[in-house]
Amino acid sequence: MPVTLSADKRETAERPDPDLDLIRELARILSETGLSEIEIGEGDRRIRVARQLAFAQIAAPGVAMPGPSSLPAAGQAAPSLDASHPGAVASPMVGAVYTAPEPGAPPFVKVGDQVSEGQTLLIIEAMKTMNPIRAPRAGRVTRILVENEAPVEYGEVLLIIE
Amino acid sequence: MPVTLSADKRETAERPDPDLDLIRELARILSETGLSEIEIGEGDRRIRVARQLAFAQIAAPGVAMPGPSSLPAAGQAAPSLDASHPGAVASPMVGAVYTAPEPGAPPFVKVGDQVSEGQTLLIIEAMKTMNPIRAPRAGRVTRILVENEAPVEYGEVLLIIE
Amino acid sequence: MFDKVLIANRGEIAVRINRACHELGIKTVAVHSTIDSEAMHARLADESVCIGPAPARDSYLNIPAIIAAAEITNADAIHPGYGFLSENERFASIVEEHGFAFIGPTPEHIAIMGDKIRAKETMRRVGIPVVPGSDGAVESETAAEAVAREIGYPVLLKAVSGGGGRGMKIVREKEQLASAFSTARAEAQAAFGDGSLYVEKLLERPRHIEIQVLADQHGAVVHLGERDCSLQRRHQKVLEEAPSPALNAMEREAIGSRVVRAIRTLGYRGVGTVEFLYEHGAFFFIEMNTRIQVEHPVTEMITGIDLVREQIRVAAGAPLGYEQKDIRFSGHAIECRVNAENPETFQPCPGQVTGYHTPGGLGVRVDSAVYQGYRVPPHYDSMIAKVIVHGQSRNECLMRMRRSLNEFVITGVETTIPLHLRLLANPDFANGEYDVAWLERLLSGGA
Amino acid sequence: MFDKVLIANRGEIAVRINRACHELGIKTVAVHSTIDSEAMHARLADESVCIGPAPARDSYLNIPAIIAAAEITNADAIHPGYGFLSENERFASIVEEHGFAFIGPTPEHIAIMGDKIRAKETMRRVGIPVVPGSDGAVESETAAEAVAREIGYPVLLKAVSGGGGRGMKIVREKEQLASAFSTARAEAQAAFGDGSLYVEKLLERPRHIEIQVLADQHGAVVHLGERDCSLQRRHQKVLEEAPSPALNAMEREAIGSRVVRAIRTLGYRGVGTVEFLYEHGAFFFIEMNTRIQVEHPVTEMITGIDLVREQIRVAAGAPLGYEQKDIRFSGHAIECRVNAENPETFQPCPGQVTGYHTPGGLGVRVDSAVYQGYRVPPHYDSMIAKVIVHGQSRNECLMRMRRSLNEFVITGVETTIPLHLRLLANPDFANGEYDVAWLERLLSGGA
Repeated sequence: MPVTLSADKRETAERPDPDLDLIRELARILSETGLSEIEIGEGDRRIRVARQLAFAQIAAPGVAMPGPSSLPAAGQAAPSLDASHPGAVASPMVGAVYTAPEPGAPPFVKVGDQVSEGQTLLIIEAMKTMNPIRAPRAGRVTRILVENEAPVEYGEVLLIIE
Repeated sequence: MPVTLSADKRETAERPDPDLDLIRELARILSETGLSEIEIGEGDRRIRVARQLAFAQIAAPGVAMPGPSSLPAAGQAAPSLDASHPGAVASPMVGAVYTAPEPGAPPFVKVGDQVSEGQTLLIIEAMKTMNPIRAPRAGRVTRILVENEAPVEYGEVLLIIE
Repeated sequence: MFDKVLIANRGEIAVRINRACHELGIKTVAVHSTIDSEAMHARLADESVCIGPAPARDSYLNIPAIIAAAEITNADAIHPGYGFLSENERFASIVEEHGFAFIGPTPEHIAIMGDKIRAKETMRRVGIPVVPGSDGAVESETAAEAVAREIGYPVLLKAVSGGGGRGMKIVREKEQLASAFSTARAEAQAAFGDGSLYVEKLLERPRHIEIQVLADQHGAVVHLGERDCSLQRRHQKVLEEAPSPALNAMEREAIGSRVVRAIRTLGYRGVGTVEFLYEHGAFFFIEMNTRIQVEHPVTEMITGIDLVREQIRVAAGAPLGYEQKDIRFSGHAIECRVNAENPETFQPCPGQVTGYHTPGGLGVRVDSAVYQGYRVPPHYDSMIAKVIVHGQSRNECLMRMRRSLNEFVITGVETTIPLHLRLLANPDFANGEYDVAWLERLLSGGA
Repeated sequence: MFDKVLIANRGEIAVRINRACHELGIKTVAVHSTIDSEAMHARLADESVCIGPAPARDSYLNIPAIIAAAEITNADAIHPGYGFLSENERFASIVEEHGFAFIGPTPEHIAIMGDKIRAKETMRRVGIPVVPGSDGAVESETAAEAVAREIGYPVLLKAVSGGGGRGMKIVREKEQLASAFSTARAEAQAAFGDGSLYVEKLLERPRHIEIQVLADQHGAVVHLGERDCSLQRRHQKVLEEAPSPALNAMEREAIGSRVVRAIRTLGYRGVGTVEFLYEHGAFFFIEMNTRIQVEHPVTEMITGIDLVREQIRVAAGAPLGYEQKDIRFSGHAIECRVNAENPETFQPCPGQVTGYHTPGGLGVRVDSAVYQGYRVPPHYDSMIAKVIVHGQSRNECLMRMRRSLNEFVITGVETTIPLHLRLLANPDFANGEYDVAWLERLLSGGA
């Protein structure tokens, strides 16, 4: 283990020579006893020897176990950041998203569109069935978070209507 | 957790040299007691010893796992409650304690006795050898924590001299 | 071989299947409910898909969601685990209709074995013994006596239209039959307006012994011996072992080869378990489970055969590659199911696992999806871990299980570990002297 | 059998021994240093005694303290584990003089095998092959040639008084011998003032293969096959497997029965390991370890024999109860040593284990004394866990080890798990093509 011995001596005019033998002796005591630090002060004289232990990684990560954090691909957790958004429209099912009624056709909605309650926003295909996703309320589409043909999970936020 | 102990008084009036024996003694107390730091100040004299090892039980595992807590008999942890007592005399070895020089004889010391440094307090038998345990300093015996013929571990507090 | 398998389950069995897939070099897709997004099965899989909210009917039983998850992840097979959709013939059909391989038997076999009456008829037809009795009602005391003579006393007289024990009489010897018959007939007539009775062999203290089978799609079938699952509470298995303390090698081989012939005749594929009641040296079919079972590890330990791997391999069309004579039984194995329950009241105890440390060392296996900090959700089964030990002898297993359970630390939730330690200290259990009602008797203070 | 065993060790091996004792119904006493008061081995034992401060010389190597601990706890036997006092003949003597059983061989056998020269002479005497060469110095080129012809090229010419490679020459064929001999002689003369040379067989890329033996006190001896421990870094074993990819059953039986005869002749008792270098089909004795070894689990996995239990049983005077023909080898096993070290620089990394989750499931065994929250002290060995897998084939083991190491969570300290994953992905390793220098070559970028 890497050992650094640091002696910081406060020398004064009256005592120009630090007591090197004493420092050596203290260092010896340090390693004998397994201490990490010895400090001696007397009047305005002060000697401190310390041993920085490389393994002193005391900084424990505030939380206990993060669970098997180092594990491979974990869940792309369904509720993403935007799930808490009051205007979030979350997917009610697993499937593939279609943003337009058919290939080449214009999309059901674009960012900035005003939509009315019940209006079709997207289609999600699951088990070869096309499921229209309708606006839960009237409002303006401020974000669309999914691309055409993208797979979505249950609870994943599709778009935001404000 | 830095802990400061009140000074164990050793006269220094005419002594310009730090008391290396005292440092060793403090180191021993440190390891006996599991403290991480001891600082002594008297007048303009000051001695501080610290042990900054990773195992210093800093981050009290209050929340985290208490380890296999439900497990059978765990160590009768060497440093008991009294280990932190400044007058504690800890066992320097494993063995069986004898409180008297021979069966039927009066004990070496009783609670309330005044003892001088170097006086025999107890005997510890290990490997058929009788090891006298001597008073590390003068003082009054305020507690005796072991009974005759009791087994003791290394670091277990035997008695307290104040 | 498959490239990617979707695991339509959760908990320890999903983790178990994930391990088998990874050891075969197969990628995995976990599906999970919203409450399981941090669950071990979702963490360990290569991909995971949230398929619905916590209630199982909306997630783990949600067929469209699971099929859609397989579609969007391009999985090529689906493993159903146990419970949930594992014995749902409709699910198996839909999986296959959508072009995925179902890691299990054909929907037809699931359907047959899912219907108790059809299952019993089918198995009898292929030579598997069922509980003997009269074919339907017996017209007279004389007819009843003829049946009883054939099947042997004691017998049970039961009302054809009956239920709840009324119109039911135990007959221990011929001399009792006349009076029992008239009493039961009168009771049945009074209770159900129908005095007709049938006769069935009475099993007084049977053991639950089941035979593990494994079949490929090319006609190869082997049995992997039995498991004794007699330790039950409310028809839930608590502790299982193999071999059974009640069977010898000849009995094992006799029932095993009979089951193998039946399974081959049925053209069954994959893993399966034929469950029997066993009493006085005779086996009586109860039901067949057409899936991997909770207690499969005890068989793996004594045969060295990875049942889940084999299940996946044969589902992919691979041949078994070995025969009955290659199957060797080595030593003994015991499994304890650890439930998050109060060990006395059996009240489920979901909540956060604040401390978790599994036993290790020689001959010890833990199958679990728990980790320190995990929250056991209240929505699903309370089984949170299985401890399986293997040893050269049953006694070695008992000692090993005891020390393993003493090492197992689970804090934050109550578990049934104390119950298992109590079982291990019981002399009847140590002697292997128990039957399907033994544990209930013990728990009610009667054993 | 013993009533109470004192375990004079720490870490995973102390835990391992504790498990074996408890499974035999034997009570245990742990000894520990002050820094180990919360260590797993102290927690699991029935009793524990603090024997001194952290430095090993004051605690785990402190013979009086250990003997006193055995005295105050009324233990009747002492198990030394590996390392520390396990091969200290003086300790073994003192243990026996104080009336305790020493769970290991006699002090005499420890002494013989602890002295490399005596060990080699002793083993040669009982028929164990050692590195062949001349008996002492060869007087002339002709004499050297005669030896070389007998032992086969390549050979090494070495200065009798030499060291550090001077006066050493490799001779690959007869034609090179004359000039090599005179050069080496001149070098030796110049360097050491002594030109005398001896001849030894050159092993260029040997494997480290060791034979596990087990002997009772009644003359019964068996071998449990070999372990291949060629994967080493700075003479420290990193990964071990059994069987060796280099041996076939005939070779195994040949060396095994030779070792058994030797051990029986020596009258050795307990477990022991005879270590060899192996090259081109030939074995050359290196040393014998007279204790249980770190890598003993791989042998346990393929034989089903609990070596520590057997060690305790035979120390108590019990007979083996089986013979060589009863030993069956089943499948394959691999062990990875997980060290708290940087996986590239191998700098030790003690500290607090903030997260710990062990792999589970079929065929996986973890031997460790670590738990979540445990602080790995800087005073002792850096090995903190062993992962052992068992499977029907070597390839199954490779896949199982990979998935197990991927499941193994250790946070807070660095570990060598990434090194093992790198080994498992290496094609030479996958093919079993490695020797004692292979890992060093790989790490230095040369393999």
